[in-house]
Amino acid sequence: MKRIQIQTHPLDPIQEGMTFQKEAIDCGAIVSFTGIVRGNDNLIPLEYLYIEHFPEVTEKEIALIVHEAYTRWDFKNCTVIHRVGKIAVQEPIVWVAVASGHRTEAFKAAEFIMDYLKTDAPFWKKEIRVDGSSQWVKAKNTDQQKKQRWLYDGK
Amino acid sequence: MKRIQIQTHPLDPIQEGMTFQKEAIDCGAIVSFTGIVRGNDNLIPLEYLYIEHFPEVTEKEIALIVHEAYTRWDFKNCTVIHRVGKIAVQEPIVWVAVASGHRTEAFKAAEFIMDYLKTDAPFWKKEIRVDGSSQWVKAKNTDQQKKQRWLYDGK
Amino acid sequence: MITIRYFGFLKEALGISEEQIDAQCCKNTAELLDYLRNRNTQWADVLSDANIFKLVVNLNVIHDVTPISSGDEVGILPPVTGG
Amino acid sequence: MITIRYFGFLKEALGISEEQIDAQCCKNTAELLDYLRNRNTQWADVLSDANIFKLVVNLNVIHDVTPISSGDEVGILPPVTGG
Repeated sequence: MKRIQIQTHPLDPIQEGMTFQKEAIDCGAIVSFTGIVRGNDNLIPLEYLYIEHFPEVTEKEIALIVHEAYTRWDFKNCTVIHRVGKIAVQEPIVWVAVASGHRTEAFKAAEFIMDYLKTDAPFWKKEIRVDGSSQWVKAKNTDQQKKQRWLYDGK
Repeated sequence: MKRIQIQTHPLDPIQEGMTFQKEAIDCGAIVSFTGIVRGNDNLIPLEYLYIEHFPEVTEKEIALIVHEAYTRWDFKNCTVIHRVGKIAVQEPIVWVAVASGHRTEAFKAAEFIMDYLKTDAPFWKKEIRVDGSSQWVKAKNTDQQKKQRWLYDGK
Repeated sequence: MITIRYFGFLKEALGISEEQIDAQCCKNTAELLDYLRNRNTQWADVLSDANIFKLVVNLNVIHDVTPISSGDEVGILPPVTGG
Repeated sequence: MITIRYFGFLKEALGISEEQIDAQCCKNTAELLDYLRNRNTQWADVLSDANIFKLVVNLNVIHDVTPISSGDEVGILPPVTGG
């Protein structure tokens, strides 16, 4: 079972985890990832993030990533939830969970999905700082490198 | 903050996840792993697992594993909870969570800790099947291989 | 008419989020980009290759030059920064 | 006396979970294992190298042959299967 959701309302990893665990019948392993907005990456502290996406296209691109993970590792359930709009510091921004028979598949698939989501899914992040200044975040080379690792370290 | 706990009472990943998330201040990434008792790995379905450990020694060995992970990846919080005694099918048996600034550290450390826990921490699993038969589980070569991968793929 | 949608920082750098242009301008997505870049040096700079991650035609991400005609919608996506 | 504790399947295969033996038997952990293996072929089989993952002396995992004397506790651990 795959579930992909883009939402403007707060993301609750605890609630999502409860649902996910309940549905992971016959799975021996669940790996979940929670991405949280950090406030102090820059000199001027962040007030909140604003995230834009491309409705329909974003969902389709994430579905492709999940499908690609599925061709590489055997897993049963996968949920990807990404929040968009205004997101305050310390709030969850993304949640990915994978349930599989054994642990390695769940770890690899979850990390793969996150690495590809970072480089392939149409989301754009703008930082609004406490002094009122704001800036669109630049794509990171390190994210490209993390993604390219999977070309060689396929499994 | 590191927390290691061996317990006979049921393990609740949801409750633990809530506590862990609350304490992960200034962390951008949380990865959690839940290991669940599978019922149908063998011809005769499992009724429950019985897990024995070596009190004090088990905790010390897990602390060493967490410390080794910490020398390799920068993370802030880590919790390892392992249940012992009688554990029914579908119940969680182990829960590992790592919180760090960025995602890669949390993914790597959590997977590393699980791989080493499997091969180094003094736990012994006995399967009690629905027909009343029982057997101590044999150590798996694949677990040794997963551990050895970290010798080369250190980071 | 062809609808063009701009995303992320492109919107602000170009001062536009959506526009409609005459379909006569261009037979395919490569010609469309040339057309937009030829507006002035600012457009050429903002729409440089480094600033374009992908193009989307009618909600499908495209990987090659793709024919476009009246009624089509083209999304221009800068490098993504989600997660 | 030296206390010996057996874990996992060793307990059932040897029919014993804990015992005390005279400290005269052995100066170190290597001699202790020889002593136990010499009891009979069953003990020799069950306590083969493949069945012993680690030894623990006074709650510390040891990695080399370690001296033991009266009052010490030795744990014999078969390969582990947790997680």
